[in-house]
Amino acid sequence: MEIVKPLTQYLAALLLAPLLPGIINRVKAFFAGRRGQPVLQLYYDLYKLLQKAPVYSRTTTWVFRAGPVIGLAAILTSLAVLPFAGRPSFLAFDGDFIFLLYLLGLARFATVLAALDTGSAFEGMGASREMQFAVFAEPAFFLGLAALARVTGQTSLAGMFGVLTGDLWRTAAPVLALLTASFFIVLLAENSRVPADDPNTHLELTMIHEVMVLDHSGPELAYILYGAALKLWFFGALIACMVLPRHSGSWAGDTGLFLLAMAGVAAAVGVVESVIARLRLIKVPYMLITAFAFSTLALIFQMGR
Amino acid sequence: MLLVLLSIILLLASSALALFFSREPSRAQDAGAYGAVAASALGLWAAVRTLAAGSAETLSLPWSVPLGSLSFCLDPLSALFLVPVFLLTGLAAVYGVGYLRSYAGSKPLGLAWAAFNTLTAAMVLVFTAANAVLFLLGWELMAAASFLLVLFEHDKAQSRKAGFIYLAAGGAGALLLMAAFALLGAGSPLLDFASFRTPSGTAASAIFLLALGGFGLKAGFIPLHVWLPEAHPAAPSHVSAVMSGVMIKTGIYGLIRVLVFLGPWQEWWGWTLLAAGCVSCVLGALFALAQHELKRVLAYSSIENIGIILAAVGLGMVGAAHNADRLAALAFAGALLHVFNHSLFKGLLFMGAGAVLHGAGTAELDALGGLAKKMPRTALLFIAGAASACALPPFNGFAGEFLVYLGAFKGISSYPAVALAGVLAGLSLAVAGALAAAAFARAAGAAFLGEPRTERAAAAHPPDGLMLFSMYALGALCLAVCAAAPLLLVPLVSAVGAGFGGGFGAAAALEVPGPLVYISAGALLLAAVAAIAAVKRRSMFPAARTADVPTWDCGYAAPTARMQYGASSFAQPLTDFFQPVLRKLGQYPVIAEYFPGKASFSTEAQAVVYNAVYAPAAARIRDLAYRFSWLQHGRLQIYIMYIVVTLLGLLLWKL
Amino acid sequence: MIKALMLLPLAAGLLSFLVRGDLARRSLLLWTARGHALLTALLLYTFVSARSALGSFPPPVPGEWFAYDALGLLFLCTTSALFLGAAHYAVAYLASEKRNPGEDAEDGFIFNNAPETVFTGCLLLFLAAMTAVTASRHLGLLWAFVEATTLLSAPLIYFHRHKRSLEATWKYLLICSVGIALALMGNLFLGAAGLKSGAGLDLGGLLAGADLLDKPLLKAAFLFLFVGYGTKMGLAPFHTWLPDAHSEAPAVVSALLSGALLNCAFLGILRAGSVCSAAGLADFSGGILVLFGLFSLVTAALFMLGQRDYKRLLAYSSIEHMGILAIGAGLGGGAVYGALLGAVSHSLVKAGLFFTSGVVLAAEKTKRIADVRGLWRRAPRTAVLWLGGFFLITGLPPSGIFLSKFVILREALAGRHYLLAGVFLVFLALLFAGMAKVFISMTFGEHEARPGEKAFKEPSGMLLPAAVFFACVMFIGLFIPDWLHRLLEGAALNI
Amino acid sequence: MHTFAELIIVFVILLDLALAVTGSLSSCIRLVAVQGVVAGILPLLAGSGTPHARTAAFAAFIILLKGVVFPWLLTRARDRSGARKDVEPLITYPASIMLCLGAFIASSWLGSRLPLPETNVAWIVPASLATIFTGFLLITTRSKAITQVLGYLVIENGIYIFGLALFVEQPLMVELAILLDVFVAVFVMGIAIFHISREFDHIDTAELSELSDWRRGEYGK
Repeated sequence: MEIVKPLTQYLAALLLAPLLPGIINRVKAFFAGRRGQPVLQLYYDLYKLLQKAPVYSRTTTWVFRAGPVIGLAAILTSLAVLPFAGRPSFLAFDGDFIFLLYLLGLARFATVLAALDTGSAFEGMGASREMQFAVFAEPAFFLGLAALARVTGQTSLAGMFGVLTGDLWRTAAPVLALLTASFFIVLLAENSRVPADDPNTHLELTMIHEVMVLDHSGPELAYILYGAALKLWFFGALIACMVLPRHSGSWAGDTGLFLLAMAGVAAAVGVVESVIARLRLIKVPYMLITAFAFSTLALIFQMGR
Repeated sequence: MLLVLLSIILLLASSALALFFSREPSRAQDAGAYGAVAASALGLWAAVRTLAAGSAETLSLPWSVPLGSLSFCLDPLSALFLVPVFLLTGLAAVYGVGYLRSYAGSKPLGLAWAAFNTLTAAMVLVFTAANAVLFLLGWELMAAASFLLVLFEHDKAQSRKAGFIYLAAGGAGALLLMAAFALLGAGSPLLDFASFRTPSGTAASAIFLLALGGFGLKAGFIPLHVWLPEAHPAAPSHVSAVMSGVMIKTGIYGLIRVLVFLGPWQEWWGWTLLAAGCVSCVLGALFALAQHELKRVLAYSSIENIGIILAAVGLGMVGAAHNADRLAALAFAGALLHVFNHSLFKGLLFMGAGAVLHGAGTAELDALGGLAKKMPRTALLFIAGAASACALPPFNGFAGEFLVYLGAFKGISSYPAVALAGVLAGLSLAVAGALAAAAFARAAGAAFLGEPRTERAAAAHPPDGLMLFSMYALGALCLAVCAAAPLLLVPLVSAVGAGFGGGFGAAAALEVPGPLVYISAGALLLAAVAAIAAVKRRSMFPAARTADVPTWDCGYAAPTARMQYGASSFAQPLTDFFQPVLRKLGQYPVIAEYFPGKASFSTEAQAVVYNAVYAPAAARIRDLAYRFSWLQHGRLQIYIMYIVVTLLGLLLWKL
Repeated sequence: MIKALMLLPLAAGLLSFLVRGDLARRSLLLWTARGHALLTALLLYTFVSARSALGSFPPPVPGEWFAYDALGLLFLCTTSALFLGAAHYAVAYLASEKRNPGEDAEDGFIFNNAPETVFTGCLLLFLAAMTAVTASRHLGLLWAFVEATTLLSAPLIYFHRHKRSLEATWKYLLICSVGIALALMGNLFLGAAGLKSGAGLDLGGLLAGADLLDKPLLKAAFLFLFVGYGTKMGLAPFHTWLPDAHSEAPAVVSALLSGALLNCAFLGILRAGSVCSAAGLADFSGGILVLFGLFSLVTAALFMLGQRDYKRLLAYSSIEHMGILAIGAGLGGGAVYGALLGAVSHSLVKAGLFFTSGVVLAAEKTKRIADVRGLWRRAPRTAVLWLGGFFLITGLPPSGIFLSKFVILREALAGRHYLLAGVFLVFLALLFAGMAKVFISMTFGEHEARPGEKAFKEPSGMLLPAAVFFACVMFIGLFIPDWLHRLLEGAALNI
Repeated sequence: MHTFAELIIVFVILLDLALAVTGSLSSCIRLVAVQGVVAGILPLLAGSGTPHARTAAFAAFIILLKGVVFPWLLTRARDRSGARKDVEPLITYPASIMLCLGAFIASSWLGSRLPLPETNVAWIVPASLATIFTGFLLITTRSKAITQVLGYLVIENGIYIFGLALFVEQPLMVELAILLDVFVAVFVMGIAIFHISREFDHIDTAELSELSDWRRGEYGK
């Protein structure tokens, strides 16, 4: 029986993840005064793309085709490790967040190589920027996790979120708040949201993530879009677990609350996207350094306590 | 033990044979390669057996040189270092046969093989010697043999410079080691490792610093790394693989050995190692990102990995100083595992770079591109190696780093001092990892992907079967180590016990199994998911329509290969950001007219530490020497005056 | 046997002035060297077998003027072996020298060579004098023979009748003579110190009655002897003649100067030092040796960095090694063994290097380091020896010099001379780097052919002695034969 | 007798001073010869009682060598080399005297530190050392090769003053060997001077400074 719940959680994540972009879009549309796309738009898109035959340029090789597959596989694996509603997933172990961090790295590596394989100046540009921002985002994320580990005294995600209760928020609120802020900034950067990136722009020169996948089409593009949604889910889940310490003892209750929180996170992203303008490219590292500073501060506070 | 000695003898004999056949390149190749492979097989068997048994074998015979004895010791620590030596040299020898074939006639292949096999024999000697004189004999033989290999293409000024820096660094290091061993064996008639007694506090610190300097010069952590990025690109690629994969590990090995002789560790030693390791891994990765030559990228990546190993050892020592034995055990096990892993993937990467050099005639990143179409298997293997070097699962690089991270996180929730060490180590690893990912994506992308940027790259040819065989073997091992990580438990635990002390071995036996199982579970899961995703892609969704068209490129009408993002432009956002550290030299065109003509742009990654520290210091010393050159001015009268004045001074002073 | 050892080269030397015909004279040189080596081997054999019978080396008969103890024998063996190699080299050298006389590549100066008669004769007499130095038990005689070596080697240095070699000869002659004159004064002080005990200058007597020696006079004696023989040995700041003489003399003479003559002077200092030690002044004499040894090392290093002339570089390297030997001898204890091992190894390696330098000079017609490139291409076997010699001389194992340096360093550290050890290490490292630069730049790279240059045929006869010497030193670095070990041990006890 | 010996010692020291100020080359040669003869007489006076026949013969030999042979050799070398008549000092004569006096002071201090056992003549050590230092003065402050040989002889004289006064009992062979060396040394130096004068235009040793490691102007930039 114990395998059923984690499996259900996992499948729920896989199914619900494409909802998040829809929610964000609806929030943005609300702020812009438009009606906006359907919430399920991504599902339709994915279905449509999977039916299409892709086109490859003669420049590309197997690397181009392998990129989306590996990227998606890495994210899928990472979700198998990620706690759901503060409960351990079926592969939870000491230091599992390191594994997650590096799975994300693998996804990025595969995407970047696939982009470089097209031989296009634009895609190379996106790849370069992606790698640049990762250099700033990863330490911020890492330090945040370190602070979280110190606050909770745990070395696995499930352990951390298991300990992270309202009591802890009462005693270590500043630290946890800083960490949440830091993770949120990382979420924005890692998922190519405004103000780091603008997924909806039509000016390739200013894009990061979207420009890397310009040449992908058909099922590959579907893999990529789905992977992006899962990645958003991944980061959203972290933040949801942060801000939503478990109260009720029941699995269903927790799950419900968690899903609500996820929607909240997505809404928050939408709000941010609506009220903040996109940063100039050279300012993006500063934003990530801010996240790094938040994490560091949190760690210092925690060490000082 | 005897098998290992036999393999040394076999290696030396085949060296002699290769030298003997120096006029017939193909026979010299055979003599060298067969000898190396046979010796590897023998030695590997012995080393694996020792690791499995977990016990030490010793052999001691008298030796007529002062302070010396023919003492050998093969314990799990030695064996753990020997396994990659034998694996990599055996495979490198196979690779070398293919690689060197094109040099037959123009270069002395007999000498090259003799030096290669002597290098291997010397490394085996270093890892098994249990007497300081014997150890130093192996150490210097290793330096001399690899020096000759660095000068393989000595008609290039770059190679000669590399040879000089390498030799000078090796010489200085050996002198420091002589002093360290002399102090360690101050009380005993022979400098046998077994007879070393624990020195007192100050002496122990002095020995630690001497050993750090001496071994550090070989291991190549910053700022003692200056020879490494020069020498590795200069040597033939299979030799670079061996030098980078295993030779620099002799420094780590020696340091670990000496640490055990030093008795109770002082905390600041750990901090020193940690600091050196953190600086090396971050800067190594950063410098790698700025290099324009493939083998230089790999050389700096070796500095990064040595930094990771050193930081892990330092973290463990800080932990041990606070009685956090479990943390220390994890860190030490991680360090040793990374030693093993690095040799596999770095060997693979250098062989890949060698295949590029062999196929395209250059390893300048901005002159390459599109090789994945000409040599798809090399591209696959190189990218696998690159992923491994970035510690990406499911490749082996992840396994060692994971243990170190785990140790760091164990520390983070511990005493503040240990927590600080943990944060430093972990953060450095994270930053270095991100930078390394950028560096390797850039290197692999610029070399293998996109369109060829030059004629040479367009005309590249794939490596031959022998070269591919070695690379496949290493690539398979890279995957296998991560997937079958639990198999490494017994070797790791016994090596930690042998290398750092039984207490840590026991702690490792408790701490290490879990992570290894999860690493392998994670890797297998990932592989399974990826396989499913790939199969689904192929089976369920429409097949591709391959159009014979160029990349869309946002509709740009006439893209050329030169317009691709190259190595310089890829790294530019980061290298610009870190310009205060990198100090790359650049020439940028100034566009002043409305219709500018041709413009050129160049950047050059300089050897920052060498140019900022060593070269000025050398110039200073030379200047000083020239100032004193006045003393030998040629005037007889004044020469005799030296004698009188000295005599008079001595008489007045001493009487 | 001892008399035969000394008389053989003496007679042969005198005879060679009478012999007409170059070939006959050369074979005289060759066979005398072989005979001398054979006699030395016999002497060594009797000595070593006596040792195994007695358990220690037979002490020299008191009052004998010529007798061998282990120390003397060790230096005799070195000298004899060296001369054997030098004779073989010299024959090949003289044969090649005949063919192309009188051109100086550096400034177009035309010069002749000295008559071969003088050269061969002086070589043989030089050997006789050196043999006598190693055998002398009377310090006055020892002095006389050391001075004789100076006078006999001066014409050898002036073999090329060239103004630069003349300058070198003049400096050598005057500086060494003045220095040796001081050693004579030292001998007189030694005699004065022993007036009370009536010891005279006989080494056995001095050692036996060392307690009765007048201490201040003994100190003065040691200082004078040290400065005197130190001049000849090439310790800084008395070394000034050495680079000039070594660079301007023919390679074979440089080899003998560096390998044998410097050792003879070192022997003089060691004899004086042994008297001091016996009189309880070991700290005094040892301190001075260490001080000047270190100073020599430092000075040599300063001149080797950026040196322009490869023969001068080798000469400064000799100064460096003499400094190391002095440090070893001064430290006492186990370091003496190291110093003596170093003395033997250095002699062989340096001689081999000088031999090789002669071939390099013949191939490249220049002594300027900057003008020699790509030796590997032009003269591969020479290049191998040149590089091998560099490895050996800088103490890369396997090499006797490595063992010697290691032992000395260990004793310095064991004796808590940390400053000494520190300076020693720093300068050895600098020297290594400095020499590495030179040897790499000369050996490797592309050879640039000069206009009108012909392919160079490497003379095997001139390379073989160096190869054999290098092999010996490598062998010593790997395995010290029992007899050599016992000889070194016995010699260390003599000090 | 001892008074006489001491007078001779004083005479030797005066000769040192004279050498320090003499400008003419031939006077210098003569002064050195005189000093050699005086040094040769010393052993006859130093011993107690009537000198041994052997000592007498030995002294005669020394006097012959130093008083006759050496001056002859040196004069010949000077004539052959066509050197100018004066010694061409590198420092002024007053400076030479001051240095010479300084050497005397140092020598007498050293002499006081080195009391000889069984001395029959006072001032032996200081006089000997002073003469040695005077010899050095000649070598280091005069520019000609021939004055350097003269300086060498003065050093030798200083040593003899010490040696012969004390060790009349030494084995003859040793002394002969020593003497032979000195003789050959002077002889060889004479030959060298001859060659120098032939190769170079004159025997000023300033010419003899081509062999040098001085990297003038290559540093401090």
